Amino acid sequence: MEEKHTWDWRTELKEIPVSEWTSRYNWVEDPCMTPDGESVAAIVNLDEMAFGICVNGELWDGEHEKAWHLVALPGNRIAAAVCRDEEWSLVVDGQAWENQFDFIWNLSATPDGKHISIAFQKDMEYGMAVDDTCWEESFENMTGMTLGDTGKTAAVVQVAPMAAADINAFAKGVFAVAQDGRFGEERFLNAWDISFDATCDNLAWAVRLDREQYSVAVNGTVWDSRFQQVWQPVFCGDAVVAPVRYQGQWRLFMNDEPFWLNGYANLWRLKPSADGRHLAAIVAQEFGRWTVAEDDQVWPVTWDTMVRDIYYSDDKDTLLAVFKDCGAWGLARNGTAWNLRCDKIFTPDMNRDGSVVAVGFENEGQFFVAVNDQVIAGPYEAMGDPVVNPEGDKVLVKGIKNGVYRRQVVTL
Amino acid sequence: MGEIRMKTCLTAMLVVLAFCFGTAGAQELIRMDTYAFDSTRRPAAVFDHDIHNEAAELDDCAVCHHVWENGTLVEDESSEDSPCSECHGVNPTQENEMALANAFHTKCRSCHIDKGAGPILCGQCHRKMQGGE
Amino acid sequence: MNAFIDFIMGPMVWISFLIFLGGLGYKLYRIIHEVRTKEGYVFSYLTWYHSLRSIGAWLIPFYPRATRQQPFFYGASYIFHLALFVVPLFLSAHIVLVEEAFNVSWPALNDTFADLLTVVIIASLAFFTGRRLIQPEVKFLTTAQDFALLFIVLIPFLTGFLAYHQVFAYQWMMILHILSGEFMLIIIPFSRFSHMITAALTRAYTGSEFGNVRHARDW
Amino acid sequence: MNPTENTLDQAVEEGLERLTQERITRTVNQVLEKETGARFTAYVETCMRCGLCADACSFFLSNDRDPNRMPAGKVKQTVWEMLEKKGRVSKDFLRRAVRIAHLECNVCRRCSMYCPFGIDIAYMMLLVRRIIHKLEITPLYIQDTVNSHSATLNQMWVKEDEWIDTLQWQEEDAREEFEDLRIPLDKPGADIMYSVIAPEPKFQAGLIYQAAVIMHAAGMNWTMPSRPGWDNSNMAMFTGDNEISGRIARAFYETAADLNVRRIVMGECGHAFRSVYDVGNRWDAWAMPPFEVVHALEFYHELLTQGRITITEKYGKKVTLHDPCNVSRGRGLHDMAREVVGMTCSDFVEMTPNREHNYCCGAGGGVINCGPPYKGERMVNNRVKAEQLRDTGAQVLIAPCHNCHSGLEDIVHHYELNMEVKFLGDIIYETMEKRVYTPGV
Repeated sequence: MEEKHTWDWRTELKEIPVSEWTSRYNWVEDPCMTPDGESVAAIVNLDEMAFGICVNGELWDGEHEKAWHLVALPGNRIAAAVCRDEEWSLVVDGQAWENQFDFIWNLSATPDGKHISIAFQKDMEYGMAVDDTCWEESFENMTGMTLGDTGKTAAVVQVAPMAAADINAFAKGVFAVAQDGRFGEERFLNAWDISFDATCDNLAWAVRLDREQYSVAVNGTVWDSRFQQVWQPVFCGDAVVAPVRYQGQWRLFMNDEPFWLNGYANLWRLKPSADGRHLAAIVAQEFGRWTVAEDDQVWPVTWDTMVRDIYYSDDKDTLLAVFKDCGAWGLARNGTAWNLRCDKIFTPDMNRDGSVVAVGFENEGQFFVAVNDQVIAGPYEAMGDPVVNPEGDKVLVKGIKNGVYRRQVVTL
Repeated sequence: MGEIRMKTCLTAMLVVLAFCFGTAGAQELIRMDTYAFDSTRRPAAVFDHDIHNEAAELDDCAVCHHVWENGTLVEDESSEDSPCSECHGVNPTQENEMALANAFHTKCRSCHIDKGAGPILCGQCHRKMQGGE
Repeated sequence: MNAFIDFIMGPMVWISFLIFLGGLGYKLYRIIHEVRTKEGYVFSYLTWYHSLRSIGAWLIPFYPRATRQQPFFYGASYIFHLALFVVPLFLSAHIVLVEEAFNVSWPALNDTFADLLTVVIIASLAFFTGRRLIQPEVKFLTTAQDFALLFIVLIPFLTGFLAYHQVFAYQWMMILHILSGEFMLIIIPFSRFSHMITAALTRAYTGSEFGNVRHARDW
Repeated sequence: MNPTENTLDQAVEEGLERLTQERITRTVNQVLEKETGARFTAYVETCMRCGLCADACSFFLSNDRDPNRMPAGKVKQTVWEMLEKKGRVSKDFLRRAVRIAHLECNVCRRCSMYCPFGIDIAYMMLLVRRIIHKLEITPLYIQDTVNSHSATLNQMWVKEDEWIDTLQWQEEDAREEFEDLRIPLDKPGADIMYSVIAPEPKFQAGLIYQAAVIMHAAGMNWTMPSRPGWDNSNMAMFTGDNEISGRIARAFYETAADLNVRRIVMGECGHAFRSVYDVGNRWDAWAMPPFEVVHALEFYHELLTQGRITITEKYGKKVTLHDPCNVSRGRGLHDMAREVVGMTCSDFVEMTPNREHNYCCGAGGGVINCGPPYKGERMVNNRVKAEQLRDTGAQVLIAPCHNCHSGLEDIVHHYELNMEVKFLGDIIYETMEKRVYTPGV
């Protein structure tokens, strides 16, 4: 996120009182904070069937019969789904889209925050809309909505009619993958887990061809190999890699050929490094023992519960894993676990080389921030994810303490 | 199909059972003296000293009535004038681990096995019927 | 004849025990090995505590509810299985043979009591056979193999009983007794008699799944 | 096409017609040889054909002790014969196998407690279902639910907007009782993710309403997911579609992980509990669920004992309690269930047998999900359950499980038992004090 440079890293503390909102409104819903910490927002109830969106104590224009899905987006914009006269629309920074729908959900934004997409239902037909532009065609049903980094969209759509409990129609394949609302000839029994490449020119997804055979489709062309099961394929440079269950084990295939040599009890959530040269995945080497594999090399530690997600630093030197062991969450960096154990752990952030890692966590209902395994802030009643500045010498902490929202820049 | 197999099985069982039925001979029997035992589990072994030795062509008393000293068999000495129980206790002792019953069993059976003649099954000596206690 | 009898009472006993123990040992090894390679998850749930808890519960007569619903069968079954081990192991005639061979011995059962237990075994076998012939749900499952298994157990005990009482052709009865006993030992690892070890394994796994995972009792 | 004694539904019959002997043999052998191991061999080789499992089975007991319907008898008619014939079984054999494995076994595992060796017969019936799945002869209605799972991750083709809309509608209705009541959607870092099965939004949205009222009154920090993964049911595990079953479980737990909750509370459903607690997770190599999964009745117990919910006046009608297999034998919650009933009802009568020894409702294990064509035979197969219910003389039958509920409703009507079937949540909702819990008050 290049725009971090432009944020205010000088002011040590900014405070916005939030508990007083509760005296102004009937009730205040869960607060959300923008990445740069400059805004804190909540859906508030004004009256019976009258909701507003309150940002930094100010109400956006307009009352809504319903409001939900309040999200702070990359690029520090705030959006919410709102409804008036049974018509739904999206408001972004107080500005409503022109399009109106019977329902909207699945709000997502590109990592640079420039594009926003939603799934919509209008007259019982389904489609996606990006930046207030709707797909031209809409469908009987739609799942697996995906937004690519450059603002292209794709989803699994139902393209043939199917009566209730019509298993014959289903068996023939009624699903296709639509990109920006357009779909090809291919029909699948099932299609899942769409991935775009970085430029959004190519698309890969997992398919089921019949009861037993799974494979990977790239731009609609199915690999020749057949598998017992497939998890989400991803682009790694120009190649498509996919975790597949093959001869009773999970293996990694690249471009229809075996790639990693090891077989695993499970293998999922592939993460290519930014330069596409390295590939990491969450793996279980044996049943019930979880760890991380990077280029088929397994970390020397295992955990009994799960690994939730893994993160590469921008320069790919650092690989983080959020894991759960013996019922408690923790964070590991390059195969070594922090001492921190907590009830909940949020999304970590790090500087370019990953030498400084900050993460928010919760213990017994109170929120804290830890940097490199040291607690630097807390307790808070509510918290947003901390952000490390590009230089790695400051951490932005966003939390609510004693009813006051505090945006704090902590110098390390 | 299963039924045919079942029938074969049942027939086999009957044949085996029929085979077990035989007749036993009847004769006056002379038995070993068991006074050294407080109680006996089985009928005393059938043993007629003279007939046995004649049949087995046994002239040397020491073959059975041996003498052991300090763990070695003493050659050319015999013990026919003392009872077996003098050395072999009913239960094994420190001086002599070979208990009385075991001594009889070992002595008789191993010889019968070696020579390939004479009874070696329990009931062939400890016969129940005719002249038993 | 003595050489033959000596063979079946000597080397053949060794061979039988070797096959019996070796066979069961191999079977156990094969099962554990196969579970390890193919069904590793089993070990994730197996615990000694829950395994022994379940096996223990099922060893206590009439403790599991199901056993109380079938008192006659389980009564016969408990005594039968107990006698099946106790009679051969603690029979004076067998101990005498061991003593003769190795000069080691252990207390023996009273012969009359052992005799009585043998009758119980034979009666239980008759009862089991009867169930197989008469009770519909058992009859439905029964094949010739099941009768064969009963017969294989019956013969050593029946011949032993007859030999002890020295009725009918004693020597042949004994030969049959020895051979059938050895046959039973030999066939254990290769037949469903191997439930003498596999039942502990299946019970242990079910006991562990019930106790360790599902927090429930399996009796 | 309506099923008769000799034919099953359209999906099974058409599927059978498509099959070749070669495919049958290959599939049977593939499953029995490649997908099983020593565990299966031990079960087959250890069974002494003693017939003691018979008394465990409500199908056997309900059909005048018909040996065809005893647990080992079902194994004999399916697995043993498949093994004996090395997979060369006929279509008629398979038709019978479908009936046995899908309609005459609730995979309730009661027989494991009657087998002296603890042989898991349900496991073998599920193997048969796996073969049936691979041969594409799974009964129609349950296959449709699996299709729905595969496409939408929920059991009833509930569309993504319908789900959210239903929650919002229930939230709105519940504000009649508590004006600031919320069903918080996608609240990251909430303590509890509340999850339900698809029939709730589809047919019984009132149950979500009740749950919201209970959560709100108890002052819980909770959330419900707006994205697929909200449905904790899993019909695929009952048809042997283990791949889809694993996919469902993964989506469920990753939803909880994304929401970063501490634990998952679920509605009163037994099979869903089994799927997330005991089955689906295993296919994903999670030995145990990665999140604590709390069944509703355990949750009610917690709320009542901690005083977060108070009962104004105990429920007065004579009640009895049905122990659902998947939370009694499947999780040992039967004593807790009695305590909850004790805290909320004044007149309770036990049915026998009970606790781990309960008879299945006859609907579970995917049996009721094979659909209306088989309701008639299901009623016949449920006779022993009906008799057990009748003997209690209760007016109200509490069943903390969806499957049980539907099955028991059918039994009550068919056998004219004149009972009301209720969830524990219904009783709590009816008897609780409608005020928000504040600590220390």
